[in-house]
Amino acid sequence: MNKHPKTKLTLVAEAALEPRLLAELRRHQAHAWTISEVRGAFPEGDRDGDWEADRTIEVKVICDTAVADAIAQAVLSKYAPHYSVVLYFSDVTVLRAERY
Amino acid sequence: MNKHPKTKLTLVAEAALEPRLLAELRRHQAHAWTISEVRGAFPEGDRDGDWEADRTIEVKVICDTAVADAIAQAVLSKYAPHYSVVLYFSDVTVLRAERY
Amino acid sequence: MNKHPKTKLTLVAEAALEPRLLAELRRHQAHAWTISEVRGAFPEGDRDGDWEADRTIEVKVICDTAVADAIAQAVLSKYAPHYSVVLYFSDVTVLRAERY
Amino acid sequence: MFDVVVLFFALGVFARLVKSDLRLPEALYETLTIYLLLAIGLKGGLELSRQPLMDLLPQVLAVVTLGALVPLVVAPLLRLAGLSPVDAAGLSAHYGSVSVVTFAVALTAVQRAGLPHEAHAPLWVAVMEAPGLVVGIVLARLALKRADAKQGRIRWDLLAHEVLLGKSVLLLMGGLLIGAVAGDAGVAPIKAVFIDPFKGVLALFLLELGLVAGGQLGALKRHGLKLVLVGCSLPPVLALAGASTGHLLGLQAGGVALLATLAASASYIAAPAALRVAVPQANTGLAIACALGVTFPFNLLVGIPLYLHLAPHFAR
Amino acid sequence: MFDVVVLFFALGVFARLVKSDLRLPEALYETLTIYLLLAIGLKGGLELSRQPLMDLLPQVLAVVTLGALVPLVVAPLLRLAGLSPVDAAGLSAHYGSVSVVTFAVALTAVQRAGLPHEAHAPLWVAVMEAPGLVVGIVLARLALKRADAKQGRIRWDLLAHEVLLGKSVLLLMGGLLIGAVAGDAGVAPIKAVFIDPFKGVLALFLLELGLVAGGQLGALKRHGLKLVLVGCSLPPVLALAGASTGHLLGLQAGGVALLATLAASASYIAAPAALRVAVPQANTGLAIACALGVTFPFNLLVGIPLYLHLAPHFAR
Amino acid sequence: MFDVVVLFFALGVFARLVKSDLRLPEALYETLTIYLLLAIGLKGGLELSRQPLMDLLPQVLAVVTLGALVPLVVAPLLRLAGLSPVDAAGLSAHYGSVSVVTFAVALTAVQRAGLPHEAHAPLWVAVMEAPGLVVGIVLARLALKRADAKQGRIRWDLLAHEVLLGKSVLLLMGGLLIGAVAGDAGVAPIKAVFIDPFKGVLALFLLELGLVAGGQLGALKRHGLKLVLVGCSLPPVLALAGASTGHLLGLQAGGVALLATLAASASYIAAPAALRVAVPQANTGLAIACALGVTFPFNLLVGIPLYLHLAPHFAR
Ligand SMILES: Nc1ncnc2c1ncn2[C@@H]1O[C@H](COP(=O)(O)O)[C@@H](O)[C@H]1O
Ligand SMILES: Nc1ncnc2c1ncn2[C@@H]1O[C@H](COP(=O)(O)O)[C@@H](O)[C@H]1O
Ligand SMILES: Nc1ncnc2c1ncn2[C@@H]1O[C@H](COP(=O)(O)O)[C@@H](O)[C@H]1O
Ligand code: NA
Ligand code: NA
Ligand code: NA
Repeated sequence: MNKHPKTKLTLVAEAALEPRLLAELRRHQAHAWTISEVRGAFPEGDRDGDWEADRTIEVKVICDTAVADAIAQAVLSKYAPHYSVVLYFSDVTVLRAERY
Repeated sequence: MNKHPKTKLTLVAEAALEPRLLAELRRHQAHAWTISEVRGAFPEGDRDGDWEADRTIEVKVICDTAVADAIAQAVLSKYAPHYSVVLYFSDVTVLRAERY
Repeated sequence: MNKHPKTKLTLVAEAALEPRLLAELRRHQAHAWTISEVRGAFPEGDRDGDWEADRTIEVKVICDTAVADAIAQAVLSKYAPHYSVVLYFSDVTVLRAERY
Repeated sequence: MFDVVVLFFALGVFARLVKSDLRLPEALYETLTIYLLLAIGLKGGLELSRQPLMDLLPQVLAVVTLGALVPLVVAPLLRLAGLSPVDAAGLSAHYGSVSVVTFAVALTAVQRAGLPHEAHAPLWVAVMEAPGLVVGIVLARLALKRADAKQGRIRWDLLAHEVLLGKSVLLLMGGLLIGAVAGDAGVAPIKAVFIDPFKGVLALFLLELGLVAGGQLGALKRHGLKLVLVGCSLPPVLALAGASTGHLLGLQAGGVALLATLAASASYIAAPAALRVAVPQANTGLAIACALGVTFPFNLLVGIPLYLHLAPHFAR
Repeated sequence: MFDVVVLFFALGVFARLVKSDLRLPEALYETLTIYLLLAIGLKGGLELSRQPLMDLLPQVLAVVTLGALVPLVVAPLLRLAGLSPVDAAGLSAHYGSVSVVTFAVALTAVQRAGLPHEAHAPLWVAVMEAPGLVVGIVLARLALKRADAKQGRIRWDLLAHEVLLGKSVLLLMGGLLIGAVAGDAGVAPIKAVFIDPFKGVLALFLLELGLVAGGQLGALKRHGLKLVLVGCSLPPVLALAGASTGHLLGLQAGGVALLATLAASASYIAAPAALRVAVPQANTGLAIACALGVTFPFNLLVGIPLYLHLAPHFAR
Repeated sequence: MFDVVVLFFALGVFARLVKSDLRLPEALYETLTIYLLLAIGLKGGLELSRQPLMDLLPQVLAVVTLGALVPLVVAPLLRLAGLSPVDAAGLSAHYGSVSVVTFAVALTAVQRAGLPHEAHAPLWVAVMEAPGLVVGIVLARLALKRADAKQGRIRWDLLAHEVLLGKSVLLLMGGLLIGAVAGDAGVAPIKAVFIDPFKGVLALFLLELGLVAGGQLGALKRHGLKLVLVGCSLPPVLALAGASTGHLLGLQAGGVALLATLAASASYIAAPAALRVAVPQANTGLAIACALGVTFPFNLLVGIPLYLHLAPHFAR
């Protein structure tokens, strides 16, 4: 059983961003991901609506570190200024490296 | 792109604890978190009800290791004796360190 | 506060596999886990149905590395050939080692 | 012959026992709960609008007292049955409170049987939810104190908030008020949602409860026959207390049956939730198995028909 | 003129084709499913209570046989159309089973057209769900065995449990029994939920199915025109078999139309789920595209009107 | 006396203010939204089937123009009230669009009052949703351009798709078409779902909106009294514009009241969602607090009764 190191990039963002975040992933050749519906909280900033439709999603994508970095960079520059979005990296190991 | 090491603390607990866990986070100056609704299983212990209302939540908070430790310590001593609660730490890296 | 290293094994799979994955966990003496309902995407393969009932689940189990490896091995050989299933490992630290 | 809603309960139990994959989505279950509480409240409120509120005060005081006394009787009995002091007090809190669904089934049974009854009975449900629960919690805390002197203080403010402004009392009371303020004419346009489908919705709810109750078998096995005996013998005793209170209040036959049912029923939604907050040391698994797995079906199948049958003897 | 429920289906397909963000929450979809199964069962059960059960035995045997034979005919035809042995067998299992929603639409059409029919027809749905599905699965497993000798054994006990105690058979049968036991008087108080809104709920369900079917276009394109031809030509053939069986059983015109519809319809909920468990090698994506993306709309728009039109010629 | 649905709104606000744990499941909220849009559309569609479509063209043009002009008037007023250029434009987009629930409440009030009205009014809702929203967005983008020359281009194609094929317009228009095509006879069998329970469902929806509106108090406090003044003074002004348009079109009294309500109402579902996509710099928190936390209850409690009262003076 060969284990290969990969990076897991987690994006937590307002649900309105979903289509655009996924487009960003595809643009970086990351075609597989996992999305969960979550509830979020963040220190009171300039976005203060808490209307029901104001949903939050968490997107996880496992890929090479370089890809994760490039996605993070793009998301940070395009969306972080005006949207609620948080991102972080974790180290994981996978088995079938050819799949990621 | 500067990456900064942080700790992700994950709490899995019965939903009844939610308000008190969040209060604990705030008390330790952790004002941002992500909550998911999950389903759990644990080896049969002294809590054996499986009524629908018996929901489980997962709270993730990314913060400095010291803060994560302090929260874990408080949760463990206050709630672990009588409530269903599991906690673990993972290493993550973040980009905008000032936000955590 | 004593921290102990453990492995978190994450399985993302089509929901139809749930009972069999959980049976696999039990067979390896892993009696506690956390399940979330997620939405998934994967590069177009031989499974292309996107009917509503086609749900995806994420199972997380924290255990010793040897146990995680054994579960992964079993899942990979039994289910990966014909089912949608992805698995990866992460390092975590826990507090009450006797619980895992 | 059984009421048709009982058959839905049986279907749910059966589905669970044979390990069917039938599940009601959680959102449906929550929706049904909200609906039943509002609808029951509205029904009672319509009646409230027709009579002077002051006349109800003695009744309210009597049923509050009844609820508060229940745990004082039940907890010692449970100690005799071998439960630990904390578990006995915790379970007694469930019997001190009430089961709204059991009340709903009794209400439709009373209507079907054509028994005359106080139409403002939902008011009793609303005021009986909290008192017995609180007394049971106090008993449990006292038991803990005795065992371990350095117990933390109970946050009564949080608990009062949880119970009095919790979903069930709020929706029942809200429905009562809306019904009372709007009156028959005001409620007429929403009748097609809140009145006509009531019994059908109750049937769906019982299907769900059957699924949950069927899942309690494991817990019942673990706790032994004792729990089944407890869950079957408490209701008739408590019903007698309820019926006697009804007699003292001079209620009509249907009202006696309803009050007997309320006394005999055990809460399995609000009470476990409150106990988890206030007395986490009490075994809620055991309490739910007893309240929902035994007492609820007992009342459904045996209790309610019995209470209806005997009620006329206690009626004014 | 089309039935109004068909328009809801069209709206759903349109919404999906133009990539609207319209989605029905999953809990609503699950609720509608549970409702339809229970309601259809109840309707049939009311009728069952009125006639001697023994008289139905020949009908039950006949429709079970009909369902079981369907895959034996369909699988070879699908091989001719170029499908692999496993995929052909897998898809044949879908046609061997039935689509409850297609039946529901046919039922309201029969009632609207005023055709006399056997009111216990929901019983046929319940007993026809499993046999063809099982035969199709056996065919698929045989095909696998031929390709690869060291195939594991199929767990028939698990499969029987999955199908016979699965949600759909359980709710249909449960509804039938409840209806039969409770009778008209017993069901009356829940009529406002389970009978009157039936068609409106069906309309909502078809909106959802339209959304899903509209999403099958991609799969259809991938598999080519072949799949469309298959999905449109199988139903009339199977309907003929169904109508002939109806003729032999001496059914009324509406009953013939319903049995033809059942034979012509393909399962797209229970069958794919069972196949994933029993024969994961079969392409369920292809099967759903064909059953839900082609055959279902075909039956809705062309099939059911046709079967109703021709049914009188086969009727007793 | 208040309409009963207003009492449900009050109950929701109260529950939130006292921090009750009452929540409606998200799936229920989504289901209620889908239901209201479809039901309103169907009602209007039934009427459309009765009259020549061409006669409606002047009305459609007039209400589209009305909606498009609203932000041009509102944005400068909001600048005067001290909002930043982008926030003023963003909020004006909400007033340019409409609130479907406010319309629904006005519709039931008009019916209750027995005012004669154009039964195809739901058509106005559908065509008024987008124009003002788009104009408001253009204003906001212009404001941004002025502040920062290197602003990216707005993707009008995406925005048009989002608004015109978004859930609300699609369901309203879909309902209108289905109603128009099916006519009274076609809609009759689904009446028990889409027509009769309308007001009861509206009551549940208002309970939910009360919960959300009650949660806006924090935002209101943060933005100060200003926001309350704005949210209460805009509706009467806009209602006057709506009533005058109704007068010019020669509408009946009920129609005038409905058009006044539409002009006076502010979108709090579609508009915030579109703004997040098109102008994320605009403060949607502030906009929702104003539209849902102030203007919505204002219209419910004061506005609608007022518009109904004054409408006859503007009527044909
Ligand atoms: N430190 C954190 N730990 C965990 N989740 C976070 C943290 N900060 C933000 N989030 C999540 O990310 C979402 C967006 O955050 P923000 O960009 O701060 O609005 C929030 O709704 C939270 O769910
Ligand atoms: N080893 C584990 N791995 C993953 N999740 C766990 C594990 N142990 C417990 N959990 C989760 O934590 C919740 C509370 O656990 P407990 O405190 O053991 O009742 C359970 O319901 C599970 O969802
Ligand atoms: N690289 C990835 N990153 C995150 N999630 C993934 C990845 N690949 C697959 N998944 C998830 O695993 C599920 C099964 O994947 P597959 O076995 O490729 O069909 C998908 O539905 C996704 O939710
Ligand atoms: Na009681
Ligand atoms: Na068939
Ligand atoms: Na407006």
